Amino acid sequence: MIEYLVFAAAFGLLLLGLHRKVIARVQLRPGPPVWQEILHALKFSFKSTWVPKTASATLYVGVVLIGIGIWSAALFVVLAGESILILFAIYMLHKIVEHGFGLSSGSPYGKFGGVRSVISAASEIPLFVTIAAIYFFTDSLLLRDIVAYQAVHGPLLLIAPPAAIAMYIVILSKLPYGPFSIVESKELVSGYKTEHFGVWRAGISVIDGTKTFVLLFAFVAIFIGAMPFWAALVIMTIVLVSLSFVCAVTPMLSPFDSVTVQGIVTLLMVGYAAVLWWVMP
Amino acid sequence: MIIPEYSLGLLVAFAAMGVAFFAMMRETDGFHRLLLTDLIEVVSLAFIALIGTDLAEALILPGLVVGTSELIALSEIYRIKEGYTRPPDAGLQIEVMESAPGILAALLVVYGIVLSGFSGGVVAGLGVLFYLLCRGHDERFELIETASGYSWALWIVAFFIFMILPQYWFFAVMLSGSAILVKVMAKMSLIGTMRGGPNA
Amino acid sequence: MKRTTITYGLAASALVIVAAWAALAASLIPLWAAETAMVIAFPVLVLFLGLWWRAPGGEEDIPFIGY
Amino acid sequence: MPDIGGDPLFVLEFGDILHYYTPYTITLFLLALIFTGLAIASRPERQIDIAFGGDAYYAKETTVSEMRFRRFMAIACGLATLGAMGSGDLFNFTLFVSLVGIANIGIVAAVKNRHVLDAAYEYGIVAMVATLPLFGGAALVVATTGTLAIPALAAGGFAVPLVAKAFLALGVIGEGMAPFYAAKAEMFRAPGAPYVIMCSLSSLLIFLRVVEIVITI
Repeated sequence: MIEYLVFAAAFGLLLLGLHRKVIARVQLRPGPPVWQEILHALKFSFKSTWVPKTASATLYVGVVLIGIGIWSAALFVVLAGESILILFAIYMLHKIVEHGFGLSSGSPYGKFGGVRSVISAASEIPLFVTIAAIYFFTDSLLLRDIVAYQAVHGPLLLIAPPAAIAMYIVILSKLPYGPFSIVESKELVSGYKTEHFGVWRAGISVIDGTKTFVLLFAFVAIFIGAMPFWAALVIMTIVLVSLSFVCAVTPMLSPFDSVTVQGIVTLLMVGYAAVLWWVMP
Repeated sequence: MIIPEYSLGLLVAFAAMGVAFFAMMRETDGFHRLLLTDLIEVVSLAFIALIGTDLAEALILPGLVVGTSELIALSEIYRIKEGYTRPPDAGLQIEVMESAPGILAALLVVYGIVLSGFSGGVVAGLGVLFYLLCRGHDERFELIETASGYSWALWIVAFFIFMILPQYWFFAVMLSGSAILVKVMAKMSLIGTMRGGPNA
Repeated sequence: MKRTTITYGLAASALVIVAAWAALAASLIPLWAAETAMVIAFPVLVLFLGLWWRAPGGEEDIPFIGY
Repeated sequence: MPDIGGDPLFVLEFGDILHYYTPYTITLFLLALIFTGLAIASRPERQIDIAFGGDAYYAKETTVSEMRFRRFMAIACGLATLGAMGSGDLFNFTLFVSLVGIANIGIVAAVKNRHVLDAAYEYGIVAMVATLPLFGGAALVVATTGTLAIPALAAGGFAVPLVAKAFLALGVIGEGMAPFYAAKAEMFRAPGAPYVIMCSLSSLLIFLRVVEIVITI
């Protein structure tokens, strides 16, 4: 139980470190060591910590707890093979947590980061179309049923590739340094994270680590199916490296372009779901 | 379940919806848009009414309440945003409105109490409304709302008596009848006090 | 927060986690109960652990408003 | 029983009107509960704003009466959201959703700032117009199938017209427009993070719930 949580957070942070390393190497820089993000989390956890004078203290601290809590819950949901609707609900609620991070401090940078996280709601809509597309094939949204379906019919990656691409883009939009990571772009200092320092920032690191692990693990489970745990870790790493390549070679889009691109993806996915609805018995 | 006329009515409702949305799209003035939303509300009630059963009746009431409260909230926002704070002038100068209110209101209230229950509340409320409308009164929302709230609680208590102590049904009937009388009366009389006075 | 409060909070959350883990291992409680306990206690543990070994706190200040 | 959000854990029946919770809706319910608690417990933050054309900055204050009203509205919004998460009756769900819409208007409209009020007004009109597809969708469902109970509809045997589903989804999107108005940033120019968050949380939750309902029925 607790070992899963600690492992997920640590492995997720390791993946994020690898992400930075790959981006750096693609861009011909040496890059930080792979375990840099874990070191970051530890470093932040023993820095001196307080709550800013203007902040809404309860909310300021509460969102950190909620953030860690929801992703721990998401990890258990994925491990237990429960409904993927829950997982995606948590994914969308992460937006509210980001929003809370941004607004609770009173800092203008945090506020704009939070507002941007809300307007990037466009990135969540492909998710629902993905769910609908999966539902057309499997007739169930329980993860264990989806895995069982794939054991019979082969991986969904080959059966419904557009859905896989849509979820790939969804994961991409949550990774740092990517084309869609407008919530923490540099003109906003650190976006919604700006005013959460010290221990609170260490909490954010745990959130990010667990989130990365859960999303990639869910991607593997939903689109490739059951496999030994080590194999899942290997495939997750491969998926992450491919995402890092995308992040390394694309510029960060402006907020409106980001929303437009995600909107176009949504439209394509709606078209795909409509075709499925037409074709499927 | 589907009555033959249903599809015809549905067609009309959809047409009305089209007209309403088209009007909403064309209109740019804030105030007129507010008025048009009421048109849309009515169409949504028509959709429910088309069901044409007792259920429809039960469903329309909450729909109507929600629509009305949204309308009131929005008009309040509009009033504040446009800065309309001046209380309206004294109403119509009609002789009857000076002399009659007392006796008419008393008659209506007494008759309403005799009727009791929901319809009695409406009649008595009409009397109070008429009185307040003619004689004028400060907005005392909180006072009236408190009375209405307590009577609502009594109404609920009466329901619990029905369920738990059915042998006292007569007491419960009287209690709920008078409580709903007071509640409906209070709610209706609110309309009579709405003239932008100090809202305490 | 006072040092003792933090110590108590840390101890309490660690205790909850250990208890849930042990009770699950002994199959005294169902899986979902243990998971719920973890989900509640783990975030508290993370924050209190940080607060417990952090450097001394500073004065509260107004947020960063620009370079 | 719909099994899309997991097996139902708890069913509360009042005749044919019922409340039920699946793992999915209970997750949403708990989150709404937590954030409602936060809205009750936390005080509004003081937003820092930079005075235009200089180095000066100031912190916006929220007056006590404004805070009280907005907190009340945020709690009302939270309660309506809680109701919408657990309701197993389509019409109750639509009522809770429109209640969320009203409460959202209230949360932002208490800020006496021209820009914020303008945004709140526009949002209010959208929310009001959205009650048409919302109630219309529920009415179409009951007219074609004769029941409003979601589990009964999910059990199958009814042909719920596609237009009714589309109406329901459209209505909820309209009521939950608040986050999209964030693009204008006027609504978020209002300080008071715990309450503003209730706005976007409730919109998101009703949206998540209607997706489940539309797939299920």
